[in-house]
Amino acid sequence: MLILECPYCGVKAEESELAAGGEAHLKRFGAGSTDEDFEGYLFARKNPKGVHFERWRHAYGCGKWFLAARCTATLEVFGTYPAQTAEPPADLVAKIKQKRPEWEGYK
Amino acid sequence: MKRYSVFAIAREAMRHHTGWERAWASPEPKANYDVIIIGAGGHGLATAYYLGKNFGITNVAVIEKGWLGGGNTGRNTTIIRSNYLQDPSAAIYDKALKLYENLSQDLNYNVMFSPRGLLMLAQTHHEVRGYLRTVHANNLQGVATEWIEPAKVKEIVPIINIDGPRYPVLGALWQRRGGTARHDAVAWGYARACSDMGMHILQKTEVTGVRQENGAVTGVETSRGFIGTKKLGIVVAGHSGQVAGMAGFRLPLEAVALQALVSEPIKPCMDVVVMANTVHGYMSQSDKGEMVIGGGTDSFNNFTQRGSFHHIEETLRALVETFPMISRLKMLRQWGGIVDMTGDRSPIISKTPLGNCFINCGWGTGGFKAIPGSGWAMAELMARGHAPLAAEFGLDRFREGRFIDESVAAGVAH
Amino acid sequence: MSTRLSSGGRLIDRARTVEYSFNGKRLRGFKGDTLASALLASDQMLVGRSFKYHRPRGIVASGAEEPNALVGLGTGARFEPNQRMTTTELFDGLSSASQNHWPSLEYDVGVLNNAVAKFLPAGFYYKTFIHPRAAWKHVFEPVIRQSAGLGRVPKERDADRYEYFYAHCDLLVVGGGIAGLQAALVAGAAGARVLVLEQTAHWGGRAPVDGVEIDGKPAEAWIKASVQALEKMSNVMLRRRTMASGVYDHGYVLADEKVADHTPGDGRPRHRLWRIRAGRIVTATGAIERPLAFAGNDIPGVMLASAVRDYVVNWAVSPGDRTVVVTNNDDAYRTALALKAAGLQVPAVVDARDRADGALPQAARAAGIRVLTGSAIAKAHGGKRLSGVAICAQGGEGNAVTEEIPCEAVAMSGGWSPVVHLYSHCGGKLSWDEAHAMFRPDAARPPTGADGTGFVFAAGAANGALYVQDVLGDATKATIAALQAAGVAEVETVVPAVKAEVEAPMIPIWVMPQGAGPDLRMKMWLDYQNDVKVSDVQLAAREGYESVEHTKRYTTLGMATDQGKLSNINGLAVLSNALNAPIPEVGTTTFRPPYTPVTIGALAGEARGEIFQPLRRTAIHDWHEAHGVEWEPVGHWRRPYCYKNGAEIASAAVNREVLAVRERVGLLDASTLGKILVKGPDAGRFLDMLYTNMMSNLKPGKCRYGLMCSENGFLMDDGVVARIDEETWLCHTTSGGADRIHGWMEDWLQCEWWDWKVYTANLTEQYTQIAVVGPKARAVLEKLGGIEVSGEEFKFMEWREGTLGGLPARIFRISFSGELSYEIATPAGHGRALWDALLKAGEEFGITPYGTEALHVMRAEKGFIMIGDESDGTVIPQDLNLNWAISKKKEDFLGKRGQERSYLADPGRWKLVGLETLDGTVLPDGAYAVADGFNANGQRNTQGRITSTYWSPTLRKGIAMALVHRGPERMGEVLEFPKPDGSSVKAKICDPVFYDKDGEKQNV
Amino acid sequence: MSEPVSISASAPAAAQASAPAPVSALNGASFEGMVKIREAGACGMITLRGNFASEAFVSAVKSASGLDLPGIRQVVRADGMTLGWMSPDELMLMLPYAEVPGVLARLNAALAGEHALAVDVSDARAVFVLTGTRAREVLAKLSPADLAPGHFAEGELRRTRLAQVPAAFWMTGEAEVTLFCFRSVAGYVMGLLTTAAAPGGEVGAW
Repeated sequence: MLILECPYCGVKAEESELAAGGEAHLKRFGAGSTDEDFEGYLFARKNPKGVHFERWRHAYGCGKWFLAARCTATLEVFGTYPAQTAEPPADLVAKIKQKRPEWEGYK
Repeated sequence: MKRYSVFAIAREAMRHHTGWERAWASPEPKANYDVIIIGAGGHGLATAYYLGKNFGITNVAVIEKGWLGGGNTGRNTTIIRSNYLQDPSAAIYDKALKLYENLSQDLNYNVMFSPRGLLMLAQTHHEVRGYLRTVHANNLQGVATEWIEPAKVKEIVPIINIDGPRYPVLGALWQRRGGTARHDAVAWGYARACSDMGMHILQKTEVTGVRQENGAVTGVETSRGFIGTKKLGIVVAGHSGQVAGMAGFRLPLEAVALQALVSEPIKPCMDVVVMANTVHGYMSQSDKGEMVIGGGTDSFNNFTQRGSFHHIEETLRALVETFPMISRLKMLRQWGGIVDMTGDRSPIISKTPLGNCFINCGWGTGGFKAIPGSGWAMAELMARGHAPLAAEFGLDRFREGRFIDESVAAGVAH
Repeated sequence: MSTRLSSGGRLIDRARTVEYSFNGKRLRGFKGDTLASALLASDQMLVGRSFKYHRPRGIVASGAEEPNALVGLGTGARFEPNQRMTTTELFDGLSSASQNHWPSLEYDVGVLNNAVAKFLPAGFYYKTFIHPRAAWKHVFEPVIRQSAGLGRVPKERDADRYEYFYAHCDLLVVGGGIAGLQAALVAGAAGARVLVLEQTAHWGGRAPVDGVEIDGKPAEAWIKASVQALEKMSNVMLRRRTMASGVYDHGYVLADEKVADHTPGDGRPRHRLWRIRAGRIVTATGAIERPLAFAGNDIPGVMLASAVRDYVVNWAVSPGDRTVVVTNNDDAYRTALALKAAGLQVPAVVDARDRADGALPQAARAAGIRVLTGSAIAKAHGGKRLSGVAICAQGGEGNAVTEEIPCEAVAMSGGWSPVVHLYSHCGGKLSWDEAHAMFRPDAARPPTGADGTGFVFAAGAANGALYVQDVLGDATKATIAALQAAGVAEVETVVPAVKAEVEAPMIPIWVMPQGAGPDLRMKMWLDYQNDVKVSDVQLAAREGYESVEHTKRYTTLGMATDQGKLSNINGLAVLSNALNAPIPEVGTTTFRPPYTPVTIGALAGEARGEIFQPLRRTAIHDWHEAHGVEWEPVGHWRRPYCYKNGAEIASAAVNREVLAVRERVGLLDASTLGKILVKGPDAGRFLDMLYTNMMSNLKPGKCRYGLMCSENGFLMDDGVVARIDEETWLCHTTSGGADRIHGWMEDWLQCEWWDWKVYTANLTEQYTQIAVVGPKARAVLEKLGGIEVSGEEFKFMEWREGTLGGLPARIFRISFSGELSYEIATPAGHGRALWDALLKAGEEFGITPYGTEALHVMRAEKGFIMIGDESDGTVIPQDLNLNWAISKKKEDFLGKRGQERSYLADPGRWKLVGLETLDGTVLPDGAYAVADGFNANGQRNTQGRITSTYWSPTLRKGIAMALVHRGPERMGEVLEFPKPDGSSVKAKICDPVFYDKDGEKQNV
Repeated sequence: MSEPVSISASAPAAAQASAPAPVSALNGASFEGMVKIREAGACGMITLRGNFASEAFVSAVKSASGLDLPGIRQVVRADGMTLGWMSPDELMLMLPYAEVPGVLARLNAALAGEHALAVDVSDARAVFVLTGTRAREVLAKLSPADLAPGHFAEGELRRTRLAQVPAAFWMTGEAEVTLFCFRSVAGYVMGLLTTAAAPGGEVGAW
């Protein structure tokens, strides 16, 4: 039962109060995009065994979507942050790097 | 290979069972093979087996990071059925079912295939219509299924509550040929047969890299050194993304945990497999007497193989509503399996960007029932470059939007 | 025979007799007894039968590790199979029955399996029953299934209730023995929020039985004082009868509190499942004694040494007049001394070690007990109860019996295994401790939580501190570490001194005697319940099932209801010997929750009957219920499918309802439709992205039908959008789609277009919405009055608001039936009043409430699509000839790119048409139209399928909609639809609009 | 713009003042067990969405309700008005049912030109009041929130899960909790609460 802190309302919510939303920071490709870009947007997933950035909604709470950096192998949560960003905050990336020197980094 | 039979048992009984041979050998790797399969789960072993049996290709190694059959093959709820809606799915799952029907004899290993019948309950009008559609589709696919009325459901499953106040049973999709098999035995039986053909099953051997030249694989780096191969098959379920990453391509896959549990054993009370999709649960009774219960998948990426409680709770309350007698049984054990889900929840049996590298993955929650058919198709694809059973399951379908979507009938779980 | 001693028994109250029954026999015990202690006191040595060979089984243990003593407990709606006697508190009226035998416990036909045991080694079924093929299904499997299973099947619906309790704490202490109490004292004093769980009804664990002194007083006194001190701390909560069953990710723990197992029917919830979020966890779960593997070690009367001690000290029960103790360690001598102290005979202590001269063996000798060192039990004698043991040298093969000792009981001890289950559930690793021959938690590799650090700390015997002198110090250390990890830095501790005899080292003994041959090994039980013997594990190893998981699965070792609490380590050691590999290299199987089995009812919690799932009710729900409704579940809503007049069948009701609407006027509760308000300067732009058609140019006061697609291009929802004002739109969704579509909107607004100025509000439940439909609809509304509804003033696809019959109302003139139709929204608090008012006003016009099926029939007559029928997640609007609702002007909308992909843009897709049978009958639901030939996999080719099919009472014939390959180009063609029964139906392709093609009726 | 229409984002509420009394989801049903449970009847509720950093928004809320914006997860009360923090851009204003049209009109007037949303949701919710010292215990059987004394106190509004549905609650006294959920599941929530509060279910946790 995962526990994630909602960055908006500060509730340390358990999984049952949340809804998972898949990989974060996907760039949308709409009309006019190439086949490759569109396929990548809809289907290609990093699915890492390790550090992962993902979407969660505080569904039974404030209703807001937020993003989390989490290890899919140990379930360690490095941090959560608001969804209104195209990439993870630099300080969070730095924190993860420090904890997981072998991590290849975001991208 | 010494054949298994009741006579062999009797003979061995007289000498304290000291004469039994190893079921499979534990050889040192060769420098080169014609084919390497990564992954000694059911699908990988079945692929190797049919490469040998159907195409005479026996210079094969099956490489396994842990112990054979130790992934989802040994963690699933052992349901076998082929009542799928879409033609490509029905074709491969029914091929698998037909192979299961003779698998014990084929492998000379009793996999305890038990065609006890499988019911999928319809508990909403929408489900009724979805299953009626499936019955019609199955009829044209050569898959015998029937629609049965609630009274018949009750007759087949006396412990069911068909008049639940919330979701009365409105009927069911009934596949008499569906059932279960002993999951471990499927892996062990294939392994023994592969080993008997001279194939190498290399357990506790981890692939750490895929070596390639000019767009083709030349071999794999492993914890036991480099091993060369002419063709490579990747059959590693939840870890497909990692191995594909070594080979330099990406897959439309996500790994999530599927929850399952068993109860303590009780005397026989349910002779069929029952799936109730509206309330998200399915249940059968093992030959030992345990109620084997499958639940939902967690909705986030997870590689831990641990059980969680969130979905177990949902599954159990639904099953208590459907089978009130289980309320006073006890959960004995719960666990999670890592399942690889594709964008349309149907599998991938496909060529890859590397000419001599093939992949079989994405079985999601439905892999066990497909093992023989999947191995059959994958072997043909690897041997011939084309397999009718695999034709629709290519990686290219995502780009084209050509989904094989099984959820359309009635939100059917695999 | 086993009997009750005349004095002693620290847990029983001899003044309070308890009556109970076993296999129909009425028996008496004392308050404080377990079912096991009471039965032993009544000389019930034989309590069950094993799984495979149906061998006689007696009580082996005294706690949760018991593999044999299982009963069916209770009767009727309170019957539960497989209850462990050793953890069942005795209560008045308890009714129990042994399991897995026929016709009786004493005479069991199944024991025939035992006679042919040598033909049934591990895995025999994989090697047999292969031929003939049909025999497995029809003969072998049914026979195996009938003989399988343990307990009887509960027949009735559970009479009890269950509940959850969500608890939060800084530190969870699991185990109420002295280690757990010390942990709680330390953490409580440090101010942490502490929850302490003890699975039994008693605090203190084993210490009082072992005669330990703490802080200069008997353990019992220290325990009592500690519990009192803890009860006074407001930051500490203590719960007995609460078993921590599993440790899950991020410090989540489930614990099963047996609230009323010992007081059934008293109105309390039977179990309470604690769902605990613990900052850190201290597992003070103790250790479990291991059996010794000697021939005949499964005969009733052979028990764990610690259990024998428990029965004597706690319950004053003698397992027999003469008990032989067999051991590889000093602790078992405590049992010999306890027996002696109780006035019972100990003919010998058989010690496998060459020397036994520690304090405890010396005390035993001093008490007059014979100690046989370097010795082993060659064989235990007996059938349904033990009659004696043959002694031999541990070093030999067991053929040279030195002595036969008659006895009624054997107290065996093969050393102790820390209870590491909870430490391991969530990934904590173990290390092999050579000195004690045990796996213990590896503090360097704990399970890690959300912050990446360890969150479980093992304490006391659970951490491998097997000598009681070390327990409190170890528990203190673990607690300090846990508190520091939780951020509590300041911890003051006092570690009371513990006094007990010093123990000499044990030596590992996995097979007794060491060189036992095959005949003896076939009689050495590892797993008592599943009948796995030393020879089975050795066979598995020989056949290549070398991984410990393979061996477990091949032999079923450790897979019984005790999950190998007694057998796992012994089996592992035998395997490691067979493979000639060190134990740590062979490794353990995975520990999975629950620690002991948990009642499924408790896991399901309160959710049963009426509160099994939320039932969503509209404001008119009760009226429907009172008027012959047949419900249709739509999500958690119930919608009226139809209303039956008296004995009317559903199809007749539907036909009546359709005709009433077509001819007069009908009334539909449409409240479940989603209603989402979208407001802001960018709302129009936003809706243009969401819908396939334009919404930004809709004029205030007007309505427009819109489609929404997923990014894959597939149709996902539809509904009417009303523009409220310059910045505000009200979007109607399908009933099932309301929450999903609102979530979808918020997703895009929060995660993709967060700089767009748009707010949404889901108003679905704010309004009751009632459709008044039919030629007389206007007359009904006019009768209520308040809003001008004439055709000139209030046109099709417009909306108005005001009051209707004195009730606030917003009226949408939209139609899903092709009739003159008004959908009226009023705040839900007035919903029922509006419904009643409409019924009354419509009375003179023959107003008829109708349900969803009539709605579906009428929309099909008009050729309107239904989400979920014509669409199924793979259908795009173009397939449904809805191109008119797909904007060509917009640069982009959700789904546009997806629809451009080759497979979706293919002109050969199946498209929507109408179908009518040649004879007017109704086409079968879900049928496929066949095409010539078969595909590469031998499946019949198809060219279309029916998406909706109904009897049209209006047209008096069957009508259907279908998706057909190039359908619209093939009007008039006849298709064939095979049925599963082998027959087939023919139908002609036609226009899907069957009724009032020009829309004259809805536009009046 | 083709024709004049009556325009308000506030639903048909304008006409409400003259309408007959509304019927709440459970029409004031009550239960007495470990605690007393009462459905509170029709209560006024306005959902307010806007930019909390905007002075215009804050002052509009203040002028219409007399209340300052509550802090994160807080609830403030005065003069029959209760204002709760629902999310970073959403508030719930609770007030007597009959006052909704007037307050909504004032709000909309004050918010003219501001990007904000104020809408009547009174009929979309059901409100319950739990009274008794075991009110925390009853809720703790249904909600994963930490409800221990010292961890949940007056002044905090918790939105969470109540068994299988969303709900929000806050303490309105040492032994009183006010809770709201969606109207359609009021019967379910009443069933949950009465089951959890049934005699014999005392936990004795706090």
